[in-house]
Amino acid sequence: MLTLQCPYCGVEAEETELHAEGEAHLKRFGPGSSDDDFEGYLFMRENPKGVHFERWRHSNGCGKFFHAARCTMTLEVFGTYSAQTLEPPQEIKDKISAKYPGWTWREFA
Amino acid sequence: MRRYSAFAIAREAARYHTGWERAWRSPEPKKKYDVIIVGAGGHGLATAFYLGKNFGITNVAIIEKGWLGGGNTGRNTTIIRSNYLQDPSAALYEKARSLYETMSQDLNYNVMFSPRGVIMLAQTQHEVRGYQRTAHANALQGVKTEFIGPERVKELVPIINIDGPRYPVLGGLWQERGGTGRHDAVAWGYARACSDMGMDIIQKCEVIGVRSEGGMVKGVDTTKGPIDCDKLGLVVAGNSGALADMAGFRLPMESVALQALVSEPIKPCMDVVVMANTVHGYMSQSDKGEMVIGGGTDGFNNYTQRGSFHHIEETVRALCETFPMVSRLKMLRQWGGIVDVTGDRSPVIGKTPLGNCFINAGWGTGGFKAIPGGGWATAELIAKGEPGPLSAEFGMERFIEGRFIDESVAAGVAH
Amino acid sequence: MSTRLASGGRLLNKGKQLKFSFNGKQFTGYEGDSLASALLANDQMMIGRSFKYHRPRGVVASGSEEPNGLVNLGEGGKFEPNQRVTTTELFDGLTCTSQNHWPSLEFDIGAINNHMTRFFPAGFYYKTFMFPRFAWKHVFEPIVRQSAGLGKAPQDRDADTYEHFYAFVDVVVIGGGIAGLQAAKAAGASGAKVLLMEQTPHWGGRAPVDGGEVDGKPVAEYIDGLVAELQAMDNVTMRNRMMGAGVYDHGYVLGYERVNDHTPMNTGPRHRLWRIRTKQIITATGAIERPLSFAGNDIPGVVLASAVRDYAVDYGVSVGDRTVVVTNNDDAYRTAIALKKAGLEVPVILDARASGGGSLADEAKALGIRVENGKGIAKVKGGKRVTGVVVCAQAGQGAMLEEIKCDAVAMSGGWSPVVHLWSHCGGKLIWDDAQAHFRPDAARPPKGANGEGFVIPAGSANGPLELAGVVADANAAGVAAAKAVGQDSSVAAPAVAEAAEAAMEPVWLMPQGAGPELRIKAWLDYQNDVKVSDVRLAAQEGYESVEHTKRYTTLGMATDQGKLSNINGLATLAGQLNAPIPEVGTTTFRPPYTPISMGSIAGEARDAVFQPLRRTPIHAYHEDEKAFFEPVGHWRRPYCFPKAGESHADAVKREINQTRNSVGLLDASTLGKIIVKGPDAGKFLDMMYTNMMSTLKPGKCRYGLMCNENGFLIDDGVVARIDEDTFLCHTTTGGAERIHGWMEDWLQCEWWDWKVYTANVTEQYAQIAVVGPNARKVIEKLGGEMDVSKEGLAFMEWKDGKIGEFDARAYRISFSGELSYEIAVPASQGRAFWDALMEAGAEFGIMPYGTEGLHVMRAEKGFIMIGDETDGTVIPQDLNMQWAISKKKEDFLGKRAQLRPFMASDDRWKLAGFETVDGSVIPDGAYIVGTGVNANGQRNVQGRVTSTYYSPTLDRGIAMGLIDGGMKRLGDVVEFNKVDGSTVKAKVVDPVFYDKDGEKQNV
Amino acid sequence: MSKAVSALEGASFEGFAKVEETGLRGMITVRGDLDSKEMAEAVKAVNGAEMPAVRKIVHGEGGSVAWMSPDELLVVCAYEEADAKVAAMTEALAGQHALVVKVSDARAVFRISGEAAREVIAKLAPVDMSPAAFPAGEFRRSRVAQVAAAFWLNEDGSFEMICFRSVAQYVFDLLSISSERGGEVGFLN
Repeated sequence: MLTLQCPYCGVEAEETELHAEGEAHLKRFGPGSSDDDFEGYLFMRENPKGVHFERWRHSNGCGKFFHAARCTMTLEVFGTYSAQTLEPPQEIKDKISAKYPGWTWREFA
Repeated sequence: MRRYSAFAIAREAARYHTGWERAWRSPEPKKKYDVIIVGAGGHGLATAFYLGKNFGITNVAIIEKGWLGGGNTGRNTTIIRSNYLQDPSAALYEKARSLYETMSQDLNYNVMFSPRGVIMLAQTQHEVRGYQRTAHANALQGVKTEFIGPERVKELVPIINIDGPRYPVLGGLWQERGGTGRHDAVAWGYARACSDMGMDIIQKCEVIGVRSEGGMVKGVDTTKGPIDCDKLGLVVAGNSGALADMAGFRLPMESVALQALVSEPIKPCMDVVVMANTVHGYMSQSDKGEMVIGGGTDGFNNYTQRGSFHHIEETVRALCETFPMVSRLKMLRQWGGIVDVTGDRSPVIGKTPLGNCFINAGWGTGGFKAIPGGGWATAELIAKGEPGPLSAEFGMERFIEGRFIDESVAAGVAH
Repeated sequence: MSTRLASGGRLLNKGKQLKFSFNGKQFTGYEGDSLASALLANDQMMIGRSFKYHRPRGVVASGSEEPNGLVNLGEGGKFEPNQRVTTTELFDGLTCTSQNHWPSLEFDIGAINNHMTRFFPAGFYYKTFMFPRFAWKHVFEPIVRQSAGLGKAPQDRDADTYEHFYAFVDVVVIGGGIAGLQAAKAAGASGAKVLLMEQTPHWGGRAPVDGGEVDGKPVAEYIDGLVAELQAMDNVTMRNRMMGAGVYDHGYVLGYERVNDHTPMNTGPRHRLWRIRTKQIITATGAIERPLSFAGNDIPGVVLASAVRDYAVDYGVSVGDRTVVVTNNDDAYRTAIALKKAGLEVPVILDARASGGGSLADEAKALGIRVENGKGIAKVKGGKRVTGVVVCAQAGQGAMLEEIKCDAVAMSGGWSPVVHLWSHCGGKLIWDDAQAHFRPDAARPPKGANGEGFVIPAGSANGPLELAGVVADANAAGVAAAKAVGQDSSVAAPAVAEAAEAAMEPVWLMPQGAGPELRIKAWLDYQNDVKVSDVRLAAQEGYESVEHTKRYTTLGMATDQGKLSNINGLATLAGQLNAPIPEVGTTTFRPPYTPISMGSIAGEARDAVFQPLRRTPIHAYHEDEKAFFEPVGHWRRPYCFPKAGESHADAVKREINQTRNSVGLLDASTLGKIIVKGPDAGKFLDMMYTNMMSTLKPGKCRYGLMCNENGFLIDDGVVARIDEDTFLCHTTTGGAERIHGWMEDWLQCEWWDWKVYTANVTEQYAQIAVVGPNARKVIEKLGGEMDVSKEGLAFMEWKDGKIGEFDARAYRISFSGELSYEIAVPASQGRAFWDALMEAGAEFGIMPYGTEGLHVMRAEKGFIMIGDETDGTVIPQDLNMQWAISKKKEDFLGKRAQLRPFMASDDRWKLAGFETVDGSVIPDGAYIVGTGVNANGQRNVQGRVTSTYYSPTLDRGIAMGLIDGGMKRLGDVVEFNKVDGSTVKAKVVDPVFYDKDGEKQNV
Repeated sequence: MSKAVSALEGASFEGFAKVEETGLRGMITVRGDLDSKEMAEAVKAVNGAEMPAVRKIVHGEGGSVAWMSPDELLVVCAYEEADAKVAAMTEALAGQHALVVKVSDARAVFRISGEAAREVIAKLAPVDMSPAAFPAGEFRRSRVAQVAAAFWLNEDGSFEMICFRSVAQYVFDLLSISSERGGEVGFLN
């Protein structure tokens, strides 16, 4: 039973106010992209044991989508942040580094 | 292997059962095997068993990081059915179901396959049409199912409320030869048979690396040292992503928690398995008398084997509505398992980007019922190096081609 | 015999006598009794039968760990099986019956299993019952099932109600014994918001029974003071009859409050399930005494020593007249002393420790009790009740030293902390050699959202078993919890005085060298009939992991979840494997701590509020007209409006004929309506839809298709352009929230620089389709300013204005092929508008039609329906809808996916119409059979039906479906399968069956 | 307009708290840049209310304004005044990228009053309803049981709750069941 703070309305929302929306920072591939890129975008997932970045929506709340950085092994939350970004904020990356030095996730570290 | 029988029990009773031998050996790993299977769950053990039985390949190690059968094999709600819609699924699950019919005799281990029948309730017009479609498909697939009316449902399940004010029961898809089995026994029975064929089941041995050369698999590194092999099978539900990562490729899968619960045991009151997909709940009664109840998956990646309580709430709510007597029972125990879910909710049995490395994964919520079929198909794949007809459609290439096997279409869910 | 004592019973109100019945026998007890104490007071020692061997079972404990004392409680809608007598408070009029026997508790046929014990060892059913093959299901399994199970299945609908409650606090303290109280005080003194819960009706736990002095006062007095102090603190809430049922991630606690179990005649909920979010949890859950494993340790009358003491002190009940005490620790001496002081006989204390006990032993000896060190019980004599014990040396193999007559045995094998709640969310355990138990490992707590530990064990739940240690530990836990939530507490632990105890010595089998004939009678799990011999057998056969052993033997799987048996079983397994106990490991603890009612989990969600039922503004009309409803999402839409004596099929036919020939009304309010506005709205909709929407002119409507990124059709509907930068998008009934979320997803997460706002205005409007050749006349009759003539409002146009006195927006669109207006009015005026239309249309015989009429009419016109023609695997191209896919656009959602090899290939099944050769209706879901079989032996198929109806308009069966080759197959006759194995022949035709040229809608 | 009726036509229930459907209410969804001068002026001009802070509701002479999300407000006013206010706000925001739309008829409004009103809501919504956490002026969007809802606390101690019109009966039933006598909790007051 997770709680995540919605970065838009500030509510410490419990899971039943939220909706999980899958892996974060997917780069969309449209017409003109290769089959591999397109398959990667639609289906291939990091699915890590450990640090993960994902999308959520405060669906029973302010309705905004946001990002969360979370550990899939401990459910520790490193932070939530705006949906309108292509990468996690440095502050959250630092927080993760303090706990898991040398972590990587896709192109982030 | 000393055979199990009533006579053997009587013989042993006289000497206080001191003469029973180990069900399986507990060997140290050899340097090299023809085939290594990673994962001693139902699918892994079944794969090894059919490698031996169907292809005579017995120089096999089954490597398990925990205890055999300790993953999803021992955590599911033990439902066995094959009333799937799409041809490839129906073929695979019906193969599995038919193997369950004779499994106790084949393994000389009573897995308590109980073909008590499975009903999937239709509670909306849309579900009625969906299940009628499945019944028509099944008729051509050689899967015996039947769409039955509400009166017949009530006859089969006296404790059901077919006149619920919100979702009256409009009928159901009935598979008479579906049912349940004793999940632990399936793993134990296969393990005993594999061990008897000379295969090594190596428990408490974690794979920490996959070794390859020139794009071909060479072996694995484990907590008990390196072990070489010609062929490698990854059969590790809930950990497929981690193993794939070691082998150097990604999977079209995510791992999420799936939960189940049981009530306290009561005297027999329900003799079939009932699945109610509109309200999201399914229930059967175990031989011990517990009502075994399953629900839905969490929406987020999770490896903790702990799901979110609101799914339990949703499931119990649905079952209290469908079976009013449930309200006065008590929840004895809830638990979770980690399932790998693919992009089309159907499993993957196929080759991987690494040569001679094969994978059986992505069963989502439907792994237990498929164990013998999945093992059969995976053994064929590993032995021949190419998929046979049972697994032909289940390769990962389907995600590139857009050739999906989508079972959710007939109002069904892949439990 | 067990009986009520003249003295004792600190929890009783002897001024209030209560009547109750057991198996029809009328008994009396007192207010304050548990059902267990009241039964014992009436000499009802035997309460039920065990699971497998149907052995007689009596109460063995006094609290929630009780495995044996289970009854069917209550009757009718208040019946409940498997109620523990030890946690059931007695109330006047309580009725209960014993379980798991036939025909009676005293004489049970099933007890024959008992004599076959040797033939039913652990796992025996895995080794037999395999032949003949059908026999498991039809012969053996029914026998196993009949003999298994415990209580009866409830029959009636639950007569009680339940509810949930959300609470948010800083610190939850679970357990209201002296540790919980002390911890709550220490935490509460900091000002932190504390919720203290206790599962029983009483505060203080077992400390008052065990004695000792705290802060210079008798412990009972100290507890009264603590309770008063806590009650006076505004920031502390105390709830009894509330169990900490489970600890979940991120500080989520389930509190199971039994509000009215003890007052079943009260109004209000029976149970309330609290869903608590807290920063810290203190588990002051105490410890549970372990049985000793000796032969016959399950015979009624063999009771935990602490429970014997509880019954005497708390309830004034003696378990027996002559009680033999057997122990491996000092605590059991308290029982002997209490019994002696109550005037009961204690013929001997058998202390397995060669060196014997400490000061409590001296006290016992001083009272004249015989104490035998280094001795144990070889076996207990008796069947349905203890009659004596055979004494032996603990060190030997059980040779009889003497036989002592008694009617009760009080046993103690040491104490195990209740670590369940610590463990639920991942807290790890550590083995304590001195106490021979697992206790929480403070270094490895369960961790919360911030990565820090959020559970602190306190008191005996953390290992300390003596009063001083318990109080000090609990106080420290309270201070630590306060600190963890950012508060300061300076409460110090009070001074404690108590008897010094000698060290316990682990005893896992009594006597130590017991042979197989004794081990087969030494019970570990009383309810599930698991014996020492079973665990040894499991290990011998290779079931070496705890999980294997547990599952192979069913140890710890009973309704008590192994509270008494886990450690003893584990130690037995370790002994057999010759491994240290901590290496063998422990099993995983799962919520709930003790079973909780399903009703409480479901909460208020039953009957009318089982799920939200969405109602349109016109819903009441449909109900008044006795519409036959079908659920569509959470809506219920009228399927048809049958008149008295009319079948549904007849009603549908009548509704269609009326609509096609004159005029009908459809409540279309459920259709989704989403406003999309902004300078980039057109560009955005060009991405969302396969069609080009940006070119739509204000005032016009366009039918559009939406696909997901995987290329599959997910929704359709009419888009109206309101003005230059505003569009109104209609979605399917089930699609409004989904599609609105989908739009927001893309706007918030992908194209966040595009200037577009959306608003879901689905429920702002009641939308009514006025359909049929007389539709215009009906609208015109209402008057108002709106020109709805052919020219004034052309096909695929919309307009705002007054119709009658209603503020209306009319869309000239048609899903039936008839002249048709969909008119939206504010929802608050919806019912009035509907009534006005009905009145105006009376002269034309106007009547409502339902969803089935809608479906049939659209099928007659060859219009596709999302959910029928589509099922999540269909792309627009499959439905010959290339006309709706813009070729000019570089991109739209789903476009890339539709370029993949299998999507672009020609061998996909495509839409066509079908007419049966004999005019009959193709069955729903039928497939078009092909020739031969595939590699898996399945019959080849070449298509399937997607919509099939009897068409009243054409008086024949019509259908749409997907077929290999699609419209290229025009004129072919194909065969659809039926479930009986036969087929029905049908001709491939154009899917537009009615008014192919569209003349009827364009008038 | 005379024919307009609210979803439950003023239904009420009295248990340990009182639950009433308050009848028709004007409501306007406003989306746009909440930080802009134009938006602040539009709100002030139309309702006489200040711009609400995050998760707050502000009451003015012409009605109330609630913070819905970083780019959305809800204006609450008399039912009859909604059209005029929509027009006025649309005009005030002309030239801005904004959306102003009437949603009065899409909603139902309930008042929950009485000393234990907080506990009625706490049975249904996963929200801390304690006086310290939920003061007057707080505006919370959440769920009640299985549907979305928003509620706020008035100065007089009563709560008002908004839900979609289609689930008005469901929400009314939930509130009624939750305020039935015998179900007092005694935790929040």
